[in-house]
Amino acid sequence: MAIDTGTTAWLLIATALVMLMTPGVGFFYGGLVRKKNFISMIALSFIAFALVSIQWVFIGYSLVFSGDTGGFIGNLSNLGLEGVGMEAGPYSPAIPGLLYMAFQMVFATVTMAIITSGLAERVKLSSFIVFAALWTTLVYDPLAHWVWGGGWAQQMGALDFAGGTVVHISSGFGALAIALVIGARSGYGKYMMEPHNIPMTLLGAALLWFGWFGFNAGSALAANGLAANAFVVTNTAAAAGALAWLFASWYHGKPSSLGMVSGGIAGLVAITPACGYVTPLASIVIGVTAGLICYGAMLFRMRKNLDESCDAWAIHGVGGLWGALATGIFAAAAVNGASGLLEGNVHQFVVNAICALAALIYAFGVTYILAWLVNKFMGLRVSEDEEYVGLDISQHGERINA
Amino acid sequence: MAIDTGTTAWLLIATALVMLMTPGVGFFYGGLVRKKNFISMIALSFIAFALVSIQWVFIGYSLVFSGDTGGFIGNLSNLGLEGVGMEAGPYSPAIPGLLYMAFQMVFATVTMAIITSGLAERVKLSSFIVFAALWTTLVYDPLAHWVWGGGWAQQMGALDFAGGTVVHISSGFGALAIALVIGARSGYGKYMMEPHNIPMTLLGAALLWFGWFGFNAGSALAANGLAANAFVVTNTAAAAGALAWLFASWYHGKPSSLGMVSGGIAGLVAITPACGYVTPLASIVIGVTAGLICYGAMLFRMRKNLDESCDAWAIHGVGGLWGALATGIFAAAAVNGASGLLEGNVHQFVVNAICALAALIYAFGVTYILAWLVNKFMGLRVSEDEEYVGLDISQHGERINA
Amino acid sequence: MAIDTGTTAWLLIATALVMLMTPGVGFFYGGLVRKKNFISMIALSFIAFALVSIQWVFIGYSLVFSGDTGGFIGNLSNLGLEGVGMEAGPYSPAIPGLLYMAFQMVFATVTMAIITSGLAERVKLSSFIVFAALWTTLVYDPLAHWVWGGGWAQQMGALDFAGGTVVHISSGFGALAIALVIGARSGYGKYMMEPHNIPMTLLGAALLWFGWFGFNAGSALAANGLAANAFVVTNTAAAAGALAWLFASWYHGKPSSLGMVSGGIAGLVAITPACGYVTPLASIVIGVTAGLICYGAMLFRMRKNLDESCDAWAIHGVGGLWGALATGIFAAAAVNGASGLLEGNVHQFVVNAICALAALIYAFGVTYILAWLVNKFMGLRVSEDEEYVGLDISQHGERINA
Amino acid sequence: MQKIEAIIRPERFEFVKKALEENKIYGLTVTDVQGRGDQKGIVLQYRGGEIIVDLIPKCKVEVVVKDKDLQMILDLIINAARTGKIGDGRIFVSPVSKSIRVRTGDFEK
Amino acid sequence: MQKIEAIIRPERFEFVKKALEENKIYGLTVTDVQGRGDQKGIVLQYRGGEIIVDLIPKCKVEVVVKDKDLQMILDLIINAARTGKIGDGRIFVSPVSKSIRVRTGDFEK
Amino acid sequence: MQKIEAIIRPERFEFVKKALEENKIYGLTVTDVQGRGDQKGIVLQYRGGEIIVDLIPKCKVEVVVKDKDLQMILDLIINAARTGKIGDGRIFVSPVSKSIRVRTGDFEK
Ligand SMILES: Nc1ncnc2c1ncn2[C@@H]1O[C@H](COP(=O)(O)OP(=O)(O)O)[C@@H](O)[C@H]1O
Ligand SMILES: Nc1ncnc2c1ncn2[C@@H]1O[C@H](COP(=O)(O)OP(=O)(O)O)[C@@H](O)[C@H]1O
Ligand SMILES: Nc1ncnc2c1ncn2[C@@H]1O[C@H](COP(=O)(O)OP(=O)(O)O)[C@@H](O)[C@H]1O
Repeated sequence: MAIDTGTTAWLLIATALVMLMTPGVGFFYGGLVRKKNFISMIALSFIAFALVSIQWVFIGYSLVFSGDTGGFIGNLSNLGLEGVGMEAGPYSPAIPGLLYMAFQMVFATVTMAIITSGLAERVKLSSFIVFAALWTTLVYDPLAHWVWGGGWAQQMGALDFAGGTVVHISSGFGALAIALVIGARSGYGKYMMEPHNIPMTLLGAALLWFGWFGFNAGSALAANGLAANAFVVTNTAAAAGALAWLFASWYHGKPSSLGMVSGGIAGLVAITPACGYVTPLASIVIGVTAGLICYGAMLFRMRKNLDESCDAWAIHGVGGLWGALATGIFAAAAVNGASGLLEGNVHQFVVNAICALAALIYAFGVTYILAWLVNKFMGLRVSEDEEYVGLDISQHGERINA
Repeated sequence: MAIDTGTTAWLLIATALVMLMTPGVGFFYGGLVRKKNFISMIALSFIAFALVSIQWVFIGYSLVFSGDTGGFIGNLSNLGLEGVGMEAGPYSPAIPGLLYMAFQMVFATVTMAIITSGLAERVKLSSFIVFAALWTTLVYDPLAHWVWGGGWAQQMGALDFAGGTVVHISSGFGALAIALVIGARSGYGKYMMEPHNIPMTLLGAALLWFGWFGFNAGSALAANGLAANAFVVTNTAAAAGALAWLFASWYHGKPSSLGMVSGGIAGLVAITPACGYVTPLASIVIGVTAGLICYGAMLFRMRKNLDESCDAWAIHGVGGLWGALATGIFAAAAVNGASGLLEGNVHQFVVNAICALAALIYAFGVTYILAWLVNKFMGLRVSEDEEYVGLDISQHGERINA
Repeated sequence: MAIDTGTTAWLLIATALVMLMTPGVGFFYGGLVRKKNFISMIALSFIAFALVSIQWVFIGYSLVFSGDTGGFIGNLSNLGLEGVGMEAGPYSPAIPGLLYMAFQMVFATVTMAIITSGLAERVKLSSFIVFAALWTTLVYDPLAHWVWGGGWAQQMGALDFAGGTVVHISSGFGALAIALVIGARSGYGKYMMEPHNIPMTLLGAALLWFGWFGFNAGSALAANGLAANAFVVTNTAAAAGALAWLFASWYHGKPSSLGMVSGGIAGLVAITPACGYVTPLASIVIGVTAGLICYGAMLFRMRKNLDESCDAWAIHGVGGLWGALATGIFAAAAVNGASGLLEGNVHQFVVNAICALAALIYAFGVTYILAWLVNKFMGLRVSEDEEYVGLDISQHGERINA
Repeated sequence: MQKIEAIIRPERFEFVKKALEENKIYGLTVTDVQGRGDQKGIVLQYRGGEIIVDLIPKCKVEVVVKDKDLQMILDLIINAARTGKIGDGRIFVSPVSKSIRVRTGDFEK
Repeated sequence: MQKIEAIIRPERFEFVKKALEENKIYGLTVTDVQGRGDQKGIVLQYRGGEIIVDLIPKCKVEVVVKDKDLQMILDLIINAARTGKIGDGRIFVSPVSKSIRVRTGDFEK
Repeated sequence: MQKIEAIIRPERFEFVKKALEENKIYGLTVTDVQGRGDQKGIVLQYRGGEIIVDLIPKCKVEVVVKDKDLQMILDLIINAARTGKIGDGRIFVSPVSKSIRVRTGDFEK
């Protein structure tokens, strides 16, 4: 099939949109931390982006998308983008192979950025760089291969349209694991660590919501009705999640704007694997449920005094898990040929549950080990004094002066 | 006609661009208020976005675009997007029906966001939510039906390419009406209420300008020469408006950056109904005039001591009115087949004037009534103490800590 | 050739993306200056955008793209966009002529914005407006004609895919020239003038990086494999540049986030002329080198006590020069038919070097003369008191109150 | 000399500044502060419960004055800052033993 | 009356505020400041070299109190603000000759 | 003890800090303030009219010192802060009756 200009146009811009999500994560998290770590938090996202961009070109893409080694990982035949060119590739009949590669790349980068939640305000920059290089290679790349590169999950028939498992379960539970290894911020639970700049978090949320259209509707790899469906359900799930969290938190206290956008992100996360399979009305149910579940997960985390404070776990991890199950429940044959539980297809639900669980366990376990190793050999964490003055000064020699 | 990938690609991204305008409005307004209401102002835009997104899917789209009831409103046959699918729809031969629906949805959301100008720094959150649900259903939906859904205005032949009447006149005069009902902020006119963060307003303006390309050029519902024309005139009108206001305010005092971007928005508003009908040179005239008229309207509002302080009325209301008239004046057959006053078509000008006026009266009147009712039954306004400490704390329990 | 919807869709959005780079520059620079000049710095970008938008429509486009006068400049036959229409134009067989015009316009605007680096925190607004009108007409327009409009450089066969010479060499060396004329900020070198808001610089960098995909991949004027190649190498060069500068500065001290994004921009600048001619692996070499060279240039500038403090010269000027040479070195026939030095084509390298040098000399020289003239007749610089209180107050009557 | 430290409503600051100016008192220093008064801040009713906002942004105006001008200036400030409602603020006066102009190094009387 | 100026760790401020509140001391004024103590700030090891961060954000709490309450309140503040580690801060006490309530114009004892 | 309150140009602060440091005076507290001096601020010519910018950002440096060191430290600050141009700032000195180190609770002499 020849390259289609319309499809290519859509994927070019969708890739750019997803790229914007990485700084989006940076600003989202940056507004949540204390002022002395604002620059650090954004910088981590940029570094994740740059690092994974390079890793992907050298080996990541090959590990995920070239061939298959035991259902677990690809091979090295596309190393350094060898054989990935301007003509259509095996995964992308209507767009250039290089563009498919780029679209997949920005997924890997944003996943790395999401994980920084678990390290906020206390990670040593050099250790983060080493950890990130390991993580993207040993956690992200295998998972992406399982689900999209012809690995065992794909062979089993797991549905994950835009990466609920690969991106969100992995990063959410990864963030949890690393937060356990690195330990809570000093003073956590003893005194308030209020978000210092909610408007920046709202800006990040706006960029994320905007970019997510590329993420989900771009995953149709076409500019067609399926992309339109993905676009619409993405937005309705997000809106429903936002309202659900807003009202739920209102019931318990004040309806914070942070709650609202957290609910929006929860909806976006949950619809991610489902967006190519479900109808708009189902997406509202998925979104509302995501808002409520993730809100509950956050309350649970807080009760447990767990310092995973930008809530990658509660929102991406739990939301991603719910999304994987929801896909197995709500998939409607009318949308994309696949049926879920509601249409009587128990098998699909079970497959999706198994794959999500496997990913969860793999991501949590391997992240824990990697974090533990980096911690042992380099120290994941800055010194107490460095933490006290803040990472902006201690890691970057910069500060906000406004 | 089959779905065209290029057109679909363009509409997908155009929809995302327009979506970004809603937080754009939030930041634009947020920078203009006092620091204690910054979060609130952005949050109102997000809430407008989420709420209208859901309303639109359930009933809004149907009310506007399905059938016609006496020229005034649609019917309920597309309730819950029944019958709106992945194949091309009646309004959109080259793109999926769902995508057309989504593109229209983001217009409804941004309109709701613009209205928050009239409520800035004093609205009770719960009342806003009720008001918004009513307003989008009872004001926006009928107006959109009149002009785009086969209602009386469209039947009469009114030209409104991208929504000058539906979006801007309605929200601008709506904001005026609600500002009159809710009353001025306490202390207004007694002491200075300076914008607290102009750079955030400039950021909002940048997002608006950027998003407007999707708004106007997307309204061509095609990726063709007409879209290109709309794109170009959108930019030149905005640039001309920005320079006009800049120089006009320079003449009276200092050339503020806020004046410049206000002029830019005025130009964007005014070109909105005209962008598919006029030439680039005409767009410069329209933009310059918009900058000057809206600047005058703002001065008038200030002289009248009217607290509609983010100037939705002066910019969107008055600019939208001018745009409707300007479309009737400058429409050039060479662009899109329709002629205006300058090409001797008095009829077009009269039709456009009538429809704009009717929309103005309807929007102002019904908004006033709705605001009055909400105020009577729930109270539109926070208490004096809540206003004093600011809506960030009193409505959301949040504050800026930076 | 008929207009292609996919190509048109891509160019529409690419144009919007490049438009966003202008406020991107504003925020990038705005974060680097002192708080009292933050609004001014962003405002300069907006003014550059508005002004050049109008100039381009009236005469700029015609000067660059209509006919050829001695290889140096176009003629006036497209004045006021006469003859530029909705059908395909001479430069753009697959997209509307108006769209090609708009795409070129946003290049001219961002170039003007980059130059404001050399004037930061001390320029008189009225003089800037006069200077900008002169500069875009007498420097930008001729250079663009040389390289893209059929001028001598294009005739000689210089390769400049997306404007390394036209945009970056011209603005970088132009900024240097004007910084020499206007002189250092009062107090420069005597006390610290720390960037006041690095996160806003990071936001600007994010917008620039995002917009650059439109800039470079849009320059393919097609939604095809070449655009995909440009997209990919753009990103890898940027990522490589970011990491290179990060590690280089780490070696000397702290790895600042500002260094990282500066390296990213350096990579983006250097890949600009090359992006349609080189492979991804070459782009990494180009990016790393750009990061190191530009970092060196910045250190050199600081040693020389030269107050060109947003570093347009070090990043855009030097990076652009390196990019022009690199294009002549790394161009690979497999990508786009053109070979560089590494494939034995000495000629290409020499041609590129000559053109870059000519552009450098022209841009530096004419900018110097224009700045000198404006300074002589109007004074480029505000008074000492105005500089002390800051341009926000003294030029715009505004201030940040947050 | 005496130092007047007036902690007032931010929205009254312009009035105070103007009142001083009209009486040829130009020198003053302003700081953004937050304060809690004897009323323990503002109590917001909230769905059955209540929230106390106990730190309210205030504006601290410092004016160092000659002893003989003290009372006059205090009156000026009080009049300009007063709204009559809770939260109007407090003024503290304390002794200053020396006042020096940096530019000249001169002591002021 | 006496003015207590306590320059403390920002993260201890809530404790101080609460301690005062529990003892019915409500009036206070807070300012964000930066400070350097006798320890010259915090020294960060940095690849062989070192960086001194000599200005650390602090919180200045001002409380004007009656002479007789001074010691009790000082003790409250010290106990609530102390962590025992370097950087706990300083308290300065100085005389206040007058205290006026703006709303009423009344002098306070 | 005495409290020196120096309201200086922000751009001279580094010099003052360094001057103190070189003389082994480390303790100080800094606040961002805005001020108007006897010159009524800066007057900008503006197309026939004029605009007065009457509040200029300043830096308030507070140093509590022993009585015997007062003059020496004042001289240090004045020399480091002075540019000789209008706007150099003011220094006020006032008595401090007690100084306490929070960490230890010790009074300082
Ligand atoms: N004893 C005190 N010590 C220091 N500051 C005080 C004291 N009492 C009041 N203030 C300051 O004066 C401000 C106004 O006090 P008051 O008029 O009692 O206010 P409110 O009604 O807002 O509580 C407070 O916000 C606080 O900053
Ligand atoms: N002599 C002084 N004059 C004014 N402020 C002081 C003085 N000494 C200490 N401070 C203030 O007290 C704070 C804490 O002092 P200290 O406990 O010695 O702190 P650190 O160990 O953080 O240097 C300082 O940050 C400074 O703001
Ligand atoms: N009487 C005063 N009381 C309090 N602060 C003062 C007084 N006089 C001057 N200041 C402070 O000192 C600063 C510098 O004063 P001065 O050198 O006269 O400045 P300028 O020339 O900038 O007006 C002022 O900005 C203000 O903050």
